[in-house]
Amino acid sequence: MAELLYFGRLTDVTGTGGEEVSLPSDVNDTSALRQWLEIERGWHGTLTDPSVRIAINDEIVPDPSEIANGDRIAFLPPVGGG
Amino acid sequence: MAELLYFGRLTDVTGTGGEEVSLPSDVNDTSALRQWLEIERGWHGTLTDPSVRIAINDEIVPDPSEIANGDRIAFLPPVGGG
Amino acid sequence: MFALLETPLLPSEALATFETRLNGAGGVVSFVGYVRPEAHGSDVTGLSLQAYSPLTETGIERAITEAETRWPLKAVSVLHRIGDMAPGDPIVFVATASAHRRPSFEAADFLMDYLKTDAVFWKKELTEKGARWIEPRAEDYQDRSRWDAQTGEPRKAPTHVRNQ
Amino acid sequence: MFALLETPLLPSEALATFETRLNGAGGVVSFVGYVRPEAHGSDVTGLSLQAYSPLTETGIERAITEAETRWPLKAVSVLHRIGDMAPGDPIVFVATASAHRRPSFEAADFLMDYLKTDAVFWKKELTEKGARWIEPRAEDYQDRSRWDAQTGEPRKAPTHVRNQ
Repeated sequence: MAELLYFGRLTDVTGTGGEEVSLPSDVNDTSALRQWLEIERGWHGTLTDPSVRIAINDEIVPDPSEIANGDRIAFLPPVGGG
Repeated sequence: MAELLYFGRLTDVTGTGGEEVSLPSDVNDTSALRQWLEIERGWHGTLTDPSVRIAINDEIVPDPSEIANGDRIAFLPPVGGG
Repeated sequence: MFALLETPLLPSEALATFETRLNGAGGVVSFVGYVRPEAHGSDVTGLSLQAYSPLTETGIERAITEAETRWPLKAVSVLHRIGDMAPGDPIVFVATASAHRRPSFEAADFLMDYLKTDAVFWKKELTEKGARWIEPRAEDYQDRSRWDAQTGEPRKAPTHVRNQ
Repeated sequence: MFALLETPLLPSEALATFETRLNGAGGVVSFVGYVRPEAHGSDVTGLSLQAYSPLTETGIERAITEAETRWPLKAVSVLHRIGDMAPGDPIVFVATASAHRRPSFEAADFLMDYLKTDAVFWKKELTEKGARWIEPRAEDYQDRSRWDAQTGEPRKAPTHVRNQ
Protein backbone atom coordinates (compact mmCIF):
# COMPACT_ATOMS: atom_id res chain seq x y z
CA MET A 1 0.00 0.00 0.00
CA ALA A 2 1.09 3.58 -0.68
CA GLU A 3 -0.15 6.55 1.32
CA LEU A 4 -1.50 9.37 -0.85
CA LEU A 5 -1.86 12.87 0.63
CA TYR A 6 -3.80 15.74 -0.92
CA PHE A 7 -3.34 19.37 0.10
CA GLY A 8 -4.96 22.74 -0.41
CA ARG A 9 -7.48 23.04 -3.23
CA LEU A 10 -6.95 19.39 -4.23
CA THR A 11 -9.08 18.28 -1.31
CA ASP A 12 -12.05 20.11 -2.86
CA VAL A 13 -11.83 17.51 -5.67
CA THR A 14 -10.56 14.45 -3.81
CA GLY A 15 -12.93 14.96 -0.89
CA THR A 16 -10.25 13.69 1.44
CA GLY A 17 -6.82 14.72 2.69
CA GLY A 18 -5.39 11.25 2.30
CA GLU A 19 -5.95 7.63 1.45
CA GLU A 20 -4.19 4.29 1.22
CA VAL A 21 -3.96 2.69 -2.25
CA SER A 22 -2.37 -0.44 -3.59
CA LEU A 23 -0.28 0.62 -6.57
CA PRO A 24 -0.67 -1.61 -9.66
CA SER A 25 2.66 -3.05 -10.82
CA ASP A 26 2.81 -0.80 -13.91
CA VAL A 27 2.28 2.36 -11.82
CA ASN A 28 5.92 2.73 -10.79
CA ASP A 29 6.68 6.40 -11.22
CA THR A 30 5.03 9.74 -10.43
CA SER A 31 3.91 10.38 -14.04
CA ALA A 32 2.22 6.99 -14.25
CA LEU A 33 0.57 7.63 -10.87
CA ARG A 34 -0.90 10.93 -12.03
CA GLN A 35 -2.30 9.25 -15.18
CA TRP A 36 -3.62 6.24 -13.32
CA LEU A 37 -5.48 8.36 -10.74
CA GLU A 38 -6.83 10.60 -13.51
CA ILE A 39 -8.31 7.60 -15.34
CA GLU A 40 -9.46 5.75 -12.21
CA ARG A 41 -11.08 8.72 -10.47
CA GLY A 42 -12.02 11.13 -13.24
CA TRP A 43 -10.65 14.14 -11.33
CA HIS A 44 -10.75 16.42 -14.40
CA GLY A 45 -6.97 16.79 -14.73
CA THR A 46 -6.56 17.99 -11.16
CA LEU A 47 -3.55 15.80 -10.50
CA THR A 48 -2.07 15.89 -14.02
CA ASP A 49 -1.81 19.70 -13.79
CA PRO A 50 1.95 20.39 -13.90
CA SER A 51 1.56 23.11 -11.23
CA VAL A 52 0.76 20.28 -8.81
CA ARG A 53 4.08 18.98 -7.50
CA ILE A 54 4.67 15.64 -5.85
CA ALA A 55 6.65 14.85 -2.70
CA ILE A 56 7.79 11.31 -2.01
CA ASN A 57 8.44 10.58 1.64
CA ASP A 58 8.52 14.33 2.40
CA GLU A 59 10.84 15.40 -0.39
CA ILE A 60 9.62 17.22 -3.48
CA VAL A 61 10.65 15.38 -6.63
CA PRO A 62 10.48 16.07 -10.38
CA ASP A 63 8.43 13.91 -12.77
CA PRO A 64 8.98 11.07 -13.37
CA SER A 65 10.36 9.77 -10.09
CA GLU A 66 10.20 6.17 -8.99
CA ILE A 67 7.48 5.19 -6.51
CA ALA A 68 6.61 1.96 -4.75
CA ASN A 69 4.14 0.57 -2.25
CA GLY A 70 5.21 1.78 1.18
CA ASP A 71 5.88 5.34 -0.02
CA ARG A 72 4.11 8.39 1.33
CA ILE A 73 3.19 10.36 -1.81
CA ALA A 74 1.91 13.92 -1.41
CA PHE A 75 0.24 16.04 -4.09
CA LEU A 76 1.04 19.73 -3.59
CA PRO A 77 -0.76 22.50 -5.45
CA PRO A 78 1.04 25.90 -5.60
CA VAL A 79 2.18 26.89 -2.13
CA GLY A 80 2.35 30.24 -0.41
CA GLY A 81 2.03 31.60 3.11
CA GLY A 82 2.63 34.97 4.73
CA MET B 1 20.57 92.47 18.37
CA ALA B 2 20.49 89.16 16.47
CA GLU B 3 20.24 85.79 18.17
CA LEU B 4 22.91 83.32 17.02
CA LEU B 5 22.40 79.60 17.65
CA TYR B 6 25.07 76.91 17.33
CA PHE B 7 24.30 73.22 17.05
CA GLY B 8 26.07 69.88 17.16
CA ARG B 9 29.84 69.91 16.83
CA LEU B 10 29.89 73.70 16.45
CA THR B 11 29.35 74.08 20.19
CA ASP B 12 32.70 72.33 20.77
CA VAL B 13 34.28 75.43 19.13
CA THR B 14 31.86 78.19 20.14
CA GLY B 15 31.65 76.98 23.72
CA THR B 16 27.99 77.99 23.79
CA GLY B 17 24.72 77.00 22.14
CA GLY B 18 23.70 80.59 21.53
CA GLU B 19 24.46 84.24 22.02
CA GLU B 20 23.09 87.70 21.28
CA VAL B 21 25.19 89.92 18.97
CA SER B 22 24.74 93.38 17.54
CA LEU B 23 25.32 93.07 13.79
CA PRO B 24 27.57 95.79 12.30
CA SER B 25 25.82 97.68 9.49
CA ASP B 26 27.99 96.04 6.80
CA VAL B 27 27.17 92.52 8.02
CA ASN B 28 23.86 92.27 6.21
CA ASP B 29 23.86 88.81 4.68
CA THR B 30 24.74 85.26 5.73
CA SER B 31 28.06 85.19 3.82
CA ALA B 32 29.20 88.42 5.47
CA LEU B 33 28.14 87.06 8.87
CA ARG B 34 30.24 83.91 8.42
CA GLN B 35 33.28 86.03 7.47
CA TRP B 36 32.76 88.52 10.26
CA LEU B 37 32.51 85.83 12.94
CA GLU B 38 35.54 84.04 11.48
CA ILE B 39 37.65 87.21 11.78
CA GLU B 40 36.22 88.34 15.13
CA ARG B 41 36.40 84.99 16.90
CA GLY B 42 39.14 83.05 15.10
CA TRP B 43 37.06 79.86 14.94
CA HIS B 44 39.41 78.20 12.42
CA GLY B 45 36.92 78.19 9.55
CA THR B 46 34.26 76.38 11.58
CA LEU B 47 31.43 78.65 10.39
CA THR B 48 32.79 79.34 6.88
CA ASP B 49 32.72 75.58 6.14
CA PRO B 50 30.09 75.20 3.37
CA SER B 51 28.74 72.04 5.01
CA VAL B 52 27.46 74.30 7.79
CA ARG B 53 24.06 75.58 6.70
CA ILE B 54 22.27 78.60 8.09
CA ALA B 55 18.62 78.94 9.12
CA ILE B 56 17.08 82.37 9.50
CA ASN B 57 14.06 82.44 11.77
CA ASP B 58 13.74 78.63 11.56
CA GLU B 59 14.04 78.29 7.79
CA ILE B 60 17.17 77.00 6.10
CA VAL B 61 18.42 79.48 3.49
CA PRO B 62 21.15 79.47 0.83
CA ASP B 63 24.13 81.88 0.96
CA PRO B 64 23.97 84.81 0.70
CA SER B 65 20.62 85.58 2.33
CA GLU B 66 19.74 88.89 3.90
CA ILE B 67 19.96 89.19 7.68
CA ALA B 68 19.15 91.94 10.13
CA ASN B 69 19.14 92.63 13.83
CA GLY B 70 16.10 90.92 15.31
CA ASP B 71 16.67 87.69 13.34
CA ARG B 72 17.27 84.30 14.92
CA ILE B 73 20.22 82.90 12.96
CA ALA B 74 21.11 79.26 13.45
CA PHE B 75 24.31 77.53 12.28
CA LEU B 76 23.64 73.90 11.40
CA PRO B 77 26.42 71.36 10.78
CA PRO B 78 25.46 68.21 8.82
CA VAL B 79 22.33 66.68 10.30
CA GLY B 80 21.27 63.10 10.75
CA GLY B 81 19.20 61.11 13.20
CA GLY B 82 17.91 57.56 13.31
CA MET C 1 14.36 31.13 15.59
CA PHE C 2 11.31 29.75 13.87
CA ALA C 3 7.94 28.43 15.02
CA LEU C 4 4.61 27.40 13.56
CA LEU C 5 1.84 28.54 15.89
CA GLU C 6 -1.63 27.07 16.23
CA THR C 7 -2.57 29.77 18.72
CA PRO C 8 -2.81 33.56 18.26
CA LEU C 9 0.38 35.37 17.29
CA LEU C 10 1.06 38.58 19.24
CA PRO C 11 3.43 40.79 17.23
CA SER C 12 4.21 43.21 20.05
CA GLU C 13 5.18 40.34 22.35
CA ALA C 14 7.16 38.75 19.54
CA LEU C 15 9.07 42.03 19.07
CA ALA C 16 9.69 42.35 22.82
CA THR C 17 11.08 38.79 22.88
CA PHE C 18 13.19 39.47 19.80
CA GLU C 19 14.68 42.53 21.49
CA THR C 20 16.10 40.32 24.25
CA ARG C 21 18.46 38.64 21.77
CA LEU C 22 19.76 41.46 19.57
CA ASN C 23 23.45 40.68 20.21
CA GLY C 24 24.38 44.34 19.87
CA ALA C 25 22.45 44.95 16.64
CA GLY C 26 21.82 48.56 15.63
CA GLY C 27 18.82 48.02 13.37
CA VAL C 28 15.80 45.73 13.54
CA VAL C 29 13.22 45.36 10.78
CA SER C 30 10.01 43.51 11.44
CA PHE C 31 7.16 42.58 9.16
CA VAL C 32 3.70 41.55 10.29
CA GLY C 33 1.09 40.20 7.87
CA TYR C 34 -2.59 40.30 8.85
CA VAL C 35 -5.72 38.57 7.59
CA ARG C 36 -7.29 41.15 5.31
CA PRO C 37 -10.81 42.22 6.20
CA GLU C 38 -12.04 42.45 2.61
CA ALA C 39 -11.36 40.63 -0.68
CA HIS C 40 -12.77 41.43 -4.13
CA GLY C 41 -15.53 43.48 -2.57
CA SER C 42 -16.64 40.80 -0.10
CA ASP C 43 -16.17 40.79 3.63
CA VAL C 44 -13.68 38.17 4.69
CA THR C 45 -14.96 36.02 7.54
CA GLY C 46 -11.85 33.90 8.11
CA LEU C 47 -8.61 32.45 6.83
CA SER C 48 -7.46 28.88 7.23
CA LEU C 49 -3.81 27.92 6.84
CA GLN C 50 -2.62 24.40 6.23
CA ALA C 51 1.02 23.26 6.52
CA TYR C 52 2.69 19.96 5.63
CA SER C 53 5.17 18.88 8.25
CA PRO C 54 8.09 18.49 7.99
CA LEU C 55 8.34 20.14 4.52
CA THR C 56 7.04 23.46 5.80
CA GLU C 57 9.55 23.57 8.64
CA THR C 58 12.59 22.42 6.68
CA GLY C 59 11.82 24.86 3.85
CA ILE C 60 11.56 27.84 6.19
CA GLU C 61 14.67 26.79 8.09
CA ARG C 62 16.60 26.64 4.80
CA ALA C 63 15.32 30.11 3.85
CA ILE C 64 16.52 31.47 7.21
CA THR C 65 19.92 29.86 6.66
CA GLU C 66 20.06 31.39 3.18
CA ALA C 67 19.26 34.83 4.63
CA GLU C 68 21.98 34.39 7.25
CA THR C 69 24.43 33.47 4.48
CA ARG C 70 23.54 36.46 2.33
CA TRP C 71 23.46 39.12 5.07
CA PRO C 72 25.43 39.66 8.29
CA LEU C 73 22.49 39.08 10.61
CA LYS C 74 22.71 39.05 14.37
CA ALA C 75 19.26 37.55 14.88
CA VAL C 76 16.28 36.29 12.85
CA SER C 77 12.78 35.35 13.93
CA VAL C 78 9.99 33.81 11.85
CA LEU C 79 6.67 33.03 13.52
CA HIS C 80 3.91 31.72 11.29
CA ARG C 81 0.33 30.87 12.11
CA ILE C 82 -1.44 27.72 10.98
CA GLY C 83 -5.09 26.80 11.48
CA ASP C 84 -8.08 29.11 11.59
CA MET C 85 -7.84 32.89 11.86
CA ALA C 86 -10.23 35.83 11.90
CA PRO C 87 -9.98 39.08 9.89
CA GLY C 88 -7.27 41.30 11.34
CA ASP C 89 -5.44 38.41 13.00
CA PRO C 90 -1.67 38.38 12.52
CA ILE C 91 -0.54 35.57 10.17
CA VAL C 92 3.20 36.03 10.16
CA PHE C 93 5.93 37.85 12.07
CA VAL C 94 9.39 38.18 10.59
CA ALA C 95 12.18 40.10 12.32
CA THR C 96 15.80 40.60 11.36
CA ALA C 97 18.61 42.30 13.29
CA SER C 98 21.91 43.57 11.95
CA ALA C 99 24.57 46.16 12.78
CA HIS C 100 23.14 48.55 10.18
CA ARG C 101 19.68 48.93 8.71
CA ARG C 102 20.19 47.83 5.08
CA PRO C 103 20.90 44.15 5.76
CA SER C 104 17.92 44.06 8.12
CA PHE C 105 15.58 45.55 5.51
CA GLU C 106 16.81 43.29 2.72
CA ALA C 107 16.76 40.09 4.75
CA ALA C 108 13.21 40.72 6.03
CA ASP C 109 12.08 41.51 2.48
CA PHE C 110 13.78 38.33 1.18
CA LEU C 111 12.21 36.14 3.87
CA MET C 112 8.74 37.53 3.17
CA ASP C 113 9.16 36.88 -0.56
CA TYR C 114 10.15 33.32 0.28
CA LEU C 115 7.19 32.86 2.62
CA LYS C 116 4.73 34.24 0.07
CA THR C 117 5.78 32.03 -2.85
CA ASP C 118 7.82 29.05 -1.69
CA ALA C 119 6.83 28.29 1.88
CA VAL C 120 4.72 25.13 2.06
CA PHE C 121 1.35 26.50 3.12
CA TRP C 122 -2.10 26.50 1.59
CA LYS C 123 -4.45 29.35 2.39
CA LYS C 124 -8.21 29.20 2.22
CA GLU C 125 -10.03 32.49 2.48
CA LEU C 126 -13.63 32.42 3.67
CA THR C 127 -15.89 35.26 2.60
CA GLU C 128 -19.58 35.91 2.83
CA LYS C 129 -19.74 34.70 -0.81
CA GLY C 130 -17.90 31.42 -0.20
CA ALA C 131 -14.43 29.94 0.17
CA ARG C 132 -11.45 30.47 -2.10
CA TRP C 133 -7.93 29.03 -2.14
CA ILE C 134 -5.37 31.82 -2.38
CA GLU C 135 -2.27 31.23 -4.45
CA PRO C 136 0.65 33.64 -4.88
CA ARG C 137 0.02 36.63 -7.16
CA ALA C 138 2.19 37.35 -10.21
CA GLU C 139 3.77 40.20 -8.20
CA ASP C 140 4.76 37.75 -5.50
CA TYR C 141 6.67 35.59 -7.99
CA GLN C 142 8.24 38.74 -9.48
CA ASP C 143 9.28 39.95 -6.03
CA ARG C 144 10.77 36.55 -5.28
CA SER C 145 12.78 36.56 -8.53
CA ARG C 146 14.56 39.77 -7.51
CA TRP C 147 16.81 37.73 -5.24
CA ASP C 148 17.81 35.38 -8.05
CA ALA C 149 18.69 38.26 -10.39
CA GLN C 150 20.88 39.76 -7.68
CA THR C 151 23.19 36.75 -7.55
CA GLY C 152 23.32 36.45 -11.33
CA GLU C 153 22.10 32.87 -11.03
CA PRO C 154 19.13 31.51 -12.97
CA ARG C 155 15.91 30.96 -11.04
CA LYS C 156 16.55 28.08 -8.72
CA ALA C 157 14.26 25.11 -8.34
CA PRO C 158 12.66 24.94 -4.91
CA THR C 159 15.44 24.17 -2.47
CA HIS C 160 13.83 20.97 -1.31
CA VAL C 161 13.75 19.29 -4.77
CA ARG C 162 15.59 16.00 -4.50
CA ASN C 163 18.59 15.70 -6.82
CA GLN C 164 18.21 12.84 -9.25
CA MET D 1 1.64 60.15 13.70
CA PHE D 2 4.95 61.60 14.82
CA ALA D 3 6.53 62.42 18.18
CA LEU D 4 9.87 63.43 19.62
CA LEU D 5 10.37 61.67 22.93
CA GLU D 6 12.55 62.79 25.82
CA THR D 7 11.75 59.61 27.72
CA PRO D 8 12.51 55.96 26.83
CA LEU D 9 10.99 54.61 23.64
CA LEU D 10 9.41 51.16 23.96
CA PRO D 11 9.21 49.55 20.50
CA SER D 12 6.89 46.70 21.50
CA GLU D 13 4.41 49.17 23.02
CA ALA D 14 4.77 51.40 19.96
CA LEU D 15 3.95 48.43 17.72
CA ALA D 16 0.96 47.47 19.87
CA THR D 17 -0.35 51.04 19.64
CA PHE D 18 0.27 51.11 15.89
CA GLU D 19 -1.74 47.90 15.49
CA THR D 20 -4.82 49.64 16.88
CA ARG D 21 -4.96 51.91 13.84
CA LEU D 22 -4.20 49.67 10.87
CA ASN D 23 -7.36 50.59 8.94
CA GLY D 24 -7.53 47.14 7.40
CA ALA D 25 -3.89 47.01 6.32
CA GLY D 26 -2.48 43.62 5.38
CA GLY D 27 1.20 44.35 5.92
CA VAL D 28 3.11 46.33 8.54
CA VAL D 29 6.83 47.02 8.42
CA SER D 30 8.59 48.47 11.41
CA PHE D 31 12.15 49.59 11.92
CA VAL D 32 13.82 50.13 15.27
CA GLY D 33 17.26 51.69 15.60
CA TYR D 34 19.27 51.15 18.78
CA VAL D 35 22.29 52.83 20.35
CA ARG D 36 25.18 50.61 19.33
CA PRO D 37 27.22 49.12 22.17
CA GLU D 38 30.58 49.48 20.44
CA ALA D 39 32.19 51.93 17.98
CA HIS D 40 35.63 51.68 16.37
CA GLY D 41 36.73 49.17 18.97
CA SER D 42 35.65 51.25 21.96
CA ASP D 43 32.76 50.60 24.29
CA VAL D 44 30.01 53.16 23.82
CA THR D 45 28.85 54.65 27.09
CA GLY D 46 26.04 56.84 25.78
CA LEU D 47 24.45 58.74 22.92
CA SER D 48 23.08 62.25 23.09
CA LEU D 49 20.62 63.54 20.50
CA GLN D 50 19.91 67.21 19.93
CA ALA D 51 17.00 68.54 17.86
CA TYR D 52 16.15 72.07 16.71
CA SER D 53 12.47 72.82 17.05
CA PRO D 54 10.50 73.48 14.97
CA LEU D 55 12.80 72.52 12.05
CA THR D 56 13.14 68.93 13.21
CA GLU D 57 9.37 68.50 13.49
CA THR D 58 8.41 70.21 10.23
CA GLY D 59 11.09 68.27 8.31
CA ILE D 60 9.90 64.90 9.58
CA GLU D 61 6.27 65.81 9.01
CA ARG D 62 7.08 66.70 5.40
CA ALA D 63 8.92 63.40 4.93
CA ILE D 64 5.85 61.53 6.23
CA THR D 65 3.65 63.47 3.82
CA GLU D 66 6.02 62.63 0.98
CA ALA D 67 5.87 58.92 1.91
CA GLU D 68 2.06 59.09 1.98
CA THR D 69 2.11 60.68 -1.48
CA ARG D 70 4.44 58.08 -2.95
CA TRP D 71 2.84 54.95 -1.46
CA PRO D 72 -0.75 53.98 -0.62
CA LEU D 73 -0.24 53.89 3.13
CA LYS D 74 -2.97 53.25 5.66
CA ALA D 75 -0.92 54.36 8.66
CA VAL D 76 2.52 55.74 9.47
CA SER D 77 4.26 56.20 12.80
CA VAL D 78 7.59 57.89 13.52
CA LEU D 79 8.81 58.09 17.12
CA HIS D 80 12.26 59.58 17.67
CA ARG D 81 14.23 59.98 20.86
CA ILE D 82 16.06 63.15 21.84
CA GLY D 83 18.31 63.68 24.86
CA ASP D 84 20.58 61.17 26.56
CA MET D 85 20.49 57.45 25.87
CA ALA D 86 22.44 54.38 26.99
CA PRO D 87 23.85 51.59 24.79
CA GLY D 88 21.05 49.33 23.54
CA ASP D 89 18.38 51.99 24.03
CA PRO D 90 15.95 52.41 21.11
CA ILE D 91 16.54 55.68 19.22
CA VAL D 92 13.86 55.53 16.55
CA PHE D 93 10.71 53.58 15.71
CA VAL D 94 9.22 53.81 12.22
CA ALA D 95 6.15 51.81 11.20
CA THR D 96 4.21 51.76 7.94
CA ALA D 97 0.99 49.96 7.07
CA SER D 98 -0.42 49.21 3.64
CA ALA D 99 -2.72 46.71 1.92
CA HIS D 100 0.28 44.74 0.62
CA ARG D 101 3.83 44.39 1.87
CA ARG D 102 5.85 46.16 -0.83
CA PRO D 103 4.61 49.72 -0.15
CA SER D 104 5.15 49.15 3.57
CA PHE D 105 8.75 47.99 3.04
CA GLU D 106 9.58 50.81 0.67
CA ALA D 107 8.00 53.58 2.73
CA ALA D 108 9.75 52.46 5.93
CA ASP D 109 13.05 52.26 4.05
CA PHE D 110 12.46 55.73 2.57
CA LEU D 111 11.62 57.26 5.95
CA MET D 112 14.72 55.77 7.56
CA ASP D 113 16.91 57.13 4.76
CA TYR D 114 15.36 60.55 5.35
CA LEU D 115 15.88 60.33 9.10
CA LYS D 116 19.51 59.26 8.73
CA THR D 117 20.57 62.05 6.35
CA ASP D 118 18.08 64.91 6.34
CA ALA D 119 16.31 64.93 9.68
CA VAL D 120 17.48 67.81 11.84
CA PHE D 121 19.30 66.02 14.64
CA TRP D 122 22.86 66.06 15.93
CA LYS D 123 24.23 62.93 17.54
CA LYS D 124 27.08 62.82 20.01
CA GLU D 125 28.47 59.40 20.82
CA LEU D 126 30.27 58.98 24.13
CA THR D 127 32.84 56.23 24.40
CA GLU D 128 35.43 55.28 26.97
CA LYS D 129 37.95 57.12 24.73
CA GLY D 130 35.94 60.37 24.52
CA ALA D 131 33.04 62.00 22.69
CA ARG D 132 32.49 62.11 18.94
CA TRP D 133 29.85 63.80 16.79
CA ILE D 134 28.34 61.30 14.33
CA GLU D 135 27.46 62.52 10.86
CA PRO D 136 25.82 60.46 8.12
CA ARG D 137 28.05 57.91 6.39
CA ALA D 138 28.62 57.96 2.62
CA GLU D 139 26.31 54.90 2.41
CA ASP D 140 23.56 56.88 4.11
CA TYR D 141 23.70 59.59 1.45
CA GLN D 142 23.82 56.92 -1.28
CA ASP D 143 20.81 55.15 0.22
CA ARG D 144 18.95 58.44 0.38
CA SER D 145 19.69 59.21 -3.29
CA ARG D 146 17.94 56.00 -4.40
CA TRP D 147 14.61 57.74 -3.93
CA ASP D 148 15.60 60.65 -6.17
CA ALA D 149 16.78 58.36 -8.98
CA GLN D 150 13.44 56.56 -8.86
CA THR D 151 11.44 59.65 -9.74
CA GLY D 152 13.92 60.70 -12.43
CA GLU D 153 14.27 64.06 -10.72
CA PRO D 154 17.62 65.58 -9.83
CA ARG D 155 18.65 65.51 -6.17
CA LYS D 156 16.40 67.95 -4.38
CA ALA D 157 17.61 70.58 -1.99
CA PRO D 158 16.45 69.99 1.58
CA THR D 159 12.71 70.49 1.61
CA HIS D 160 12.87 73.31 4.13
CA VAL D 161 15.11 75.59 2.03
CA ARG D 162 13.37 78.91 1.63
CA ASN D 163 12.69 79.87 -1.97
CA GLN D 164 14.40 83.10 -2.95
